[in-house]
Amino acid sequence: MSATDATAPPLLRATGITKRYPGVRALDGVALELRNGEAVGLVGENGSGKSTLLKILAGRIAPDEGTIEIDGAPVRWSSPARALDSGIALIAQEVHVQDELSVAENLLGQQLPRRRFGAIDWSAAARSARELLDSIGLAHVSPTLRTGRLSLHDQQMLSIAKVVRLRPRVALFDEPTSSLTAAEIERLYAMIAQLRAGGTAIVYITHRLQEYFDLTDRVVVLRDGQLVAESATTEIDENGLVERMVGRRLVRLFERPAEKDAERPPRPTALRVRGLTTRTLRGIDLEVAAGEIVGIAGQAGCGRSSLAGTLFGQWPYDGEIAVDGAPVALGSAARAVRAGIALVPEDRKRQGLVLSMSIAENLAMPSWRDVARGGVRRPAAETAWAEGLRERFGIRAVSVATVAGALSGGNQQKIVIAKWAARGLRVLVLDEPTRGVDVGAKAEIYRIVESLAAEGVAVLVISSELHEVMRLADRVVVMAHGELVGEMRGRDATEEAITAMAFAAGKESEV
Amino acid sequence: MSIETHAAVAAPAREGRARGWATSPVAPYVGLATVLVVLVAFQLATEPTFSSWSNLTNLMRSMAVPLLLAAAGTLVLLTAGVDLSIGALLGLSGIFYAKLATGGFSPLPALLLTLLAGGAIAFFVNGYLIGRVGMSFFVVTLGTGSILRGAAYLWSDNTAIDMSQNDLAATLGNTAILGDKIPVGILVAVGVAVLLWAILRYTVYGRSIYAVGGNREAAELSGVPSGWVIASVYGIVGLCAVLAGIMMIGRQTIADPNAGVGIELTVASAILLGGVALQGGVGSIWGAVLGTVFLSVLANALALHGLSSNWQLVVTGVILLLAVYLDRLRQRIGDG
Amino acid sequence: MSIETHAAVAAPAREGRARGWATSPVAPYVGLATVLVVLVAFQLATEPTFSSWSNLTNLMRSMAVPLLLAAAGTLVLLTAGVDLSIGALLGLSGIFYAKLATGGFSPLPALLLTLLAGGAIAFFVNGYLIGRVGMSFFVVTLGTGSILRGAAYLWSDNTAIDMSQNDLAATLGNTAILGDKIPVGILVAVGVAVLLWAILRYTVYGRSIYAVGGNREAAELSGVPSGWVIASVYGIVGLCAVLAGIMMIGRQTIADPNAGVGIELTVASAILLGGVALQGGVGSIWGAVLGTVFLSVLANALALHGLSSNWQLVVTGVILLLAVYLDRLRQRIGDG
Amino acid sequence: ACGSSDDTSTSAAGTSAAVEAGAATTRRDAAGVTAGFAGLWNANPTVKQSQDAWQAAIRARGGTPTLLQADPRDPVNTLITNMDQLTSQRVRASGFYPIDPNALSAPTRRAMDAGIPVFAFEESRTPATQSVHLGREVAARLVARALCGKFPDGGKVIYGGYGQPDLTLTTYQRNVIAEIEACSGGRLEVAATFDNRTDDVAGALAPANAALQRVPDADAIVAYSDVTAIGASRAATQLGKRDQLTIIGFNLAQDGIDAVRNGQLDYSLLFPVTLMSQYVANSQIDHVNGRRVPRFATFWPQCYGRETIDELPSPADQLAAVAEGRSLLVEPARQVSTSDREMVRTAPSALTECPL
Ligand SMILES: Nc1ncnc2c1ncn2[C@@H]1O[C@H](COP(=O)(O)OP(=O)(O)OP(=O)(O)O)[C@@H](O)[C@H]1O
Ligand SMILES: Nc1ncnc2c1ncn2[C@@H]1O[C@H](COP(=O)(O)OP(=O)(O)OP(=O)(O)O)[C@@H](O)[C@H]1O
Ligand SMILES: [Mg+2]
Ligand SMILES: [Mg+2]
Repeated sequence: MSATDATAPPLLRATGITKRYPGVRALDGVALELRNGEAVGLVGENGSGKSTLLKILAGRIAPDEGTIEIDGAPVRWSSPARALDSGIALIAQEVHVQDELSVAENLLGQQLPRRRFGAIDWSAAARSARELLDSIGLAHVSPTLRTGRLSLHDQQMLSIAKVVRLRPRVALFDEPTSSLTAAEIERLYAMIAQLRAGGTAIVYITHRLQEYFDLTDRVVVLRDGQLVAESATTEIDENGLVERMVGRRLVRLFERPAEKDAERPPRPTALRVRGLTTRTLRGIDLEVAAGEIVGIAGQAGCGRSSLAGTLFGQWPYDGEIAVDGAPVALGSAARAVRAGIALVPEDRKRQGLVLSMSIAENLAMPSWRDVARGGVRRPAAETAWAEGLRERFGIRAVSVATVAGALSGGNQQKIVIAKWAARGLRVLVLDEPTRGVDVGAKAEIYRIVESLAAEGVAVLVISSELHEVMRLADRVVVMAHGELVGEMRGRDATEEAITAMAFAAGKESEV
Repeated sequence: MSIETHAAVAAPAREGRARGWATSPVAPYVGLATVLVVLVAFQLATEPTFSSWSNLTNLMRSMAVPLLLAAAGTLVLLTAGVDLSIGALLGLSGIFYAKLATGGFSPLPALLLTLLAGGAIAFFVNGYLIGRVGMSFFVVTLGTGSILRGAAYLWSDNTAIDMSQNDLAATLGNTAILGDKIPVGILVAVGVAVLLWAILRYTVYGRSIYAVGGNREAAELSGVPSGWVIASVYGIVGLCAVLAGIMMIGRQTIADPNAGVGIELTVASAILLGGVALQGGVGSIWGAVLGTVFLSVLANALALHGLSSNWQLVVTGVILLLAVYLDRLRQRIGDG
Repeated sequence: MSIETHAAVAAPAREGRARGWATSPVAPYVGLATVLVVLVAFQLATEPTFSSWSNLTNLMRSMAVPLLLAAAGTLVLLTAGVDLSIGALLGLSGIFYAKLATGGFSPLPALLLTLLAGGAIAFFVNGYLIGRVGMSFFVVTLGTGSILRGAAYLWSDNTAIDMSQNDLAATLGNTAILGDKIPVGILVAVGVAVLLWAILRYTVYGRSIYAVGGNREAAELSGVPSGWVIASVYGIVGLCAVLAGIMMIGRQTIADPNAGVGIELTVASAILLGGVALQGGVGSIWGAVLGTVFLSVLANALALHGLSSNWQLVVTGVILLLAVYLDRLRQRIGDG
Repeated sequence: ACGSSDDTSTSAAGTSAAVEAGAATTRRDAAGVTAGFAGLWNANPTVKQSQDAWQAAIRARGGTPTLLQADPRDPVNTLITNMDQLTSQRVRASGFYPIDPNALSAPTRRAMDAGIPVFAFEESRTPATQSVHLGREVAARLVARALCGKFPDGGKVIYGGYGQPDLTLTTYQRNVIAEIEACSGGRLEVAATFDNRTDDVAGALAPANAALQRVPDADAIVAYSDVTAIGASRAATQLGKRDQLTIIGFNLAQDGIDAVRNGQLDYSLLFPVTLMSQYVANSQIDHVNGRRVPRFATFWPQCYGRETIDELPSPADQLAAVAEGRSLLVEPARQVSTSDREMVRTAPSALTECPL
């Protein structure tokens, strides 16, 4: 029987999937069918239920109602291990690796090569990990390295490669590209194509809508936990997709506003960095004017996040940093905050949020002293204040008293940005600010960043999404190997230009 | 990361549970509270002495010290630590106070000096080493506990000091007021618990404790001085241990260098039983208070029924398992 | 979550430390090892008896039981748990074995039956409730510990049973071979430690233990049956506790229902001192072994110098703090 | 399991007059002799008194004491380790104060095999060179007689026991109960028992309180130790019942003496540890010097009440006497018989009953 035979039971069929959480219906009677080799895009705003659906399919959580069938036979997972046995693998939204274990172990997992008596053959493991790493473009990574030392994108590639290696029957990708660079995305595409060729069905979630058109045969749109539309990818365009997702049209998200390139009067320098040197940075000189938005571009691992962290007092440094002309000593985050610097970190779960605390408290954390009076909180005022921020940033939650851990990824990201917007800032550093954020919210975040800049805040934006940098930045600086290697106007920041600049610098430094 | 995911895997319902100010006061203790209610009902039905004032006064008197320590210990546990030195500090403080008192200090200055000394040790040794230097709470408090206990024995020459004439200690540890019904000690303990609860709930400092325990890195990146927050909770629990030491003198009428041996484990059990999470950031003082009340009532009930201490061990264990099992069961049902 | 970030904030240098295979066998123990070397050197210089065979044999004999338990306890700690019931299981196993032996069983079948019974209790009660039901390890093992200890007292009628005629127990716990120099017990303990180390390093099961402890959710998504992995480590530590119980009989020549009281804390200290992380996923058997050796040598040294137990408490505490402080210092230097 | 009070296998020794009476016997005949002793952990005042006395007695004769104390968290094991250590240090005479004497038979054998004589508190299954023990069965009889005398019409007694399995103390508890039943013909009833697992005042308070509530009309409390009796006394005071109760403790270290003196306790029995330790120390030195020492020695406890407590020298005075080399033994009450066993006998008159 051929895999594409329409009368055969589908590879996977889910019907009537419902999942309730206190105060929300994350999924409401959703149905989904998958056939061999097919790629389905799951589209929806933040909090629409996409991840919840994938977690249910992968046995990670149990649905309240609904059935799942594989090859026509109903199944009920007791754990992800059981789902995996049936060939269903999930690449989760939050990067999941074993920080303390070696790269090879993360890659090979339960399939480590063995010798007699079942003993693991570590040298064989290193060899096959080596091959695998080379094939996914992680040639620079040693198989024996502690995985926690890798950067986020390398970790993400690792967790993707791990699943691809298993050749599952169904591969569920939950925003796999959110922390990847362009070159890595290319490799991911290749891996997906390879999987599909082998008959694996794919479910794919992303907030970079273009990817749906690159990859999928069919898109399924969720809104507030309900399936609202389903269509072949060829029969829909980006605007149509957005319209179905958010219920309204949203045009020209990435179009650069013309006024950015208009001549503006010179403004005072808000942030001045001279000869900044750390373990990973070398002699960075950088000036950002009040109200200016500077994008930082560069290849993965070029030191962008290191720069952001150093500006926020995370690492010891040599060199000078001055805010509004006054030199500041950044020994800790608290000092940086006092100096008027704020950071939206790259890894929101680890660095951005206290997941066990409420939205209101996460929002208020940097401003606690301002919202409170004499160190004593004023709950009513705090709630009202937080509600204000929630509305302004469109954070979707039952109330600001919901714990942050219960929010969808995109909404969590909005909290991390919003908590700084409430402070009297001089310098705002954003490290991948729209990772995992839906189109509506992206527009919202751009608007907010621009309005902060308009208020005179100096903004540094790090982003692996080039159109984001092009959309936002007045000026772009390029980094390579921990150094600033060049600078260009925002509208000139094409991929080619940046790559050329970084590459040239690489050549130089090798000489 | 491991622990975060533990919480996520083992107790997904916890996430959805928090309403209001993130620490809902009732939900996590349902299992424990149920078993406690059943226990009390059983006692009322079978044991007339249980509800006598004299038994209740006794119950409260025996609860004062653990309650005080559990309330303060909650702060430490919220930062994902445990203070294993409180028993030793309690013992040494008692000796210190007794030496001051027998050396001619009047009670109040002696109390204040002892608080000062004990708080300073707790803050500058435990707190500093754990919060600022970043050493493991387990080894640090084990080490200081060992030193402090040794010091208590050495200083007292292994001999208890008669303190039956010390009024302040007697008041704190023994006297009952309001018609001889309510021990002063329990009022002090409850007062401290309420104060700490208010601090946790209504002050910026209190919320910092939750934040540091919930995610130290994120808290730090939001400008919370996490090292000092951690140091301070050890200071607070130290102060409470000193107070407990004085209460213990009043209760025993002697200052015993042995006082408080092993109490840290009892206290930790009570707190954890009350739903405060070992990984930090989750739980409230009332959970710890409930845990303490539960363990005390259970011990009282078993003793009143005249069970041998061997049977008490067995029954206590079974009831502990039952209470936590019920709680899991409820979570699963809520979970679906 | 909190703990993960603790590691990240407080010990960034740990990242830089691991070279080669992720769980480097040496680096985390430098502080401890240094202090140990200094201690041994000091002993060799000042105390001629220290290096006598009779002292070394004595040292090894006293180390066997803690070593065995620390090796097995490492597995539990790697899953971010602690088993507080091993002392009680040790005590009850001793009584069980003695009852079998005095009831006419020959030693080997009695040993096997005891292992079976103890392992089953540990696996199906502790392991099942913690790993599968998802209850807190602290409350579960505290509860079962209480029950098992109570059972040991009840069953033995609070009386030690004479076991001086039991050859198997005497061999395991008392006999020294190779010219009366090497106690059989230490050979058994070291053998178990090597076996467990090999399992941790060379089997998929062993790696699953690290994975579950490091990040339970990630492990589950990779198909590790984490519930069963956790259950199994409690089973393993249970088996070792039984073996330790029999060794203890041989050592004491009686089966004492009190045997092993409080040993869980000593064992946990040794493991943690050896750099196994309380949050799971990090550390190795050799760290635990080093921790045990360190504590035993320290105790031996203090006793050889004739320090009173009060001074021993003080000195032990100071040295503990010192060892961990050195380790932090080294990390910081490596860091800056 | 106990004979009549004039059982000849039981010996008693009076400490009371000894401090004054004993001649200063500064036989400094132990120069260069190192004697060892593996003791318990000394947080308990009685244990400490015993260890101090042993050391003082060895020093008084010019010897060098090596005292090793057990770790409170793991006493039996560390005792064994310490015994072995004394052997490897090659002390001239070794000794121990055990939790369970039989637990030390392996290291005792090792010491004896290495040619080191062993002096044991409590009778050990493995023949030590000498075993010294307290005749607790006599203590049980003293307690029972006091209660039977005080409550001829019968009544109710509460027993405060040690919650840990300790053979000596469990046996004492059984004996007390049996003797009370025997001497009152069943009219006195042990109506409740409670345990003090931590062996301190705090550990006795709550369970004693519960026991007093269960037996509101109790007439007496008997406890295995003074701290437990003091805890029970405190509980009784809190319940307003102190006056209706007769409370009997055990040990009479300084805390117990104080408690009897200030009325917290009505009676307590002397555990003559200072005397016994001096005896052990002297036996060790004598044995090293080639003198014969008795294989067994049994000491009689004595009862003190408020009227007689001042006759008992304070532990500090007793210790001072030991340090000066004065013997606490009441000569000529001491005789040595040589049958198959050797034992110390003293005149039955040395037995003090509780003052009614
Ligand atoms: N454990 C939980 N407890 C309570 N509510 C939850 C929980 N997990 C998810 N939710 C809620 O369920 C809804 C769907 O969440 P889900 O994570 O599936 O969204 P998503 O579509 O993946 O969003 P994103 O694009 O931001 O990742 C959200 O409203 C979220 O707040
Ligand atoms: N000064 C420093 N001292 C110690 N560790 C540092 C320092 N700077 C950065 N690191 C750590 O090293 C890691 C890698 O830094 P690197 O500069 O190679 O990449 P990156 O900044 O994350 O790159 P990008 O964000 O451009 O992809 C960082 O994530 C951080 O944890
Ligand atoms: Mg999602
Ligand atoms: Mg980065």
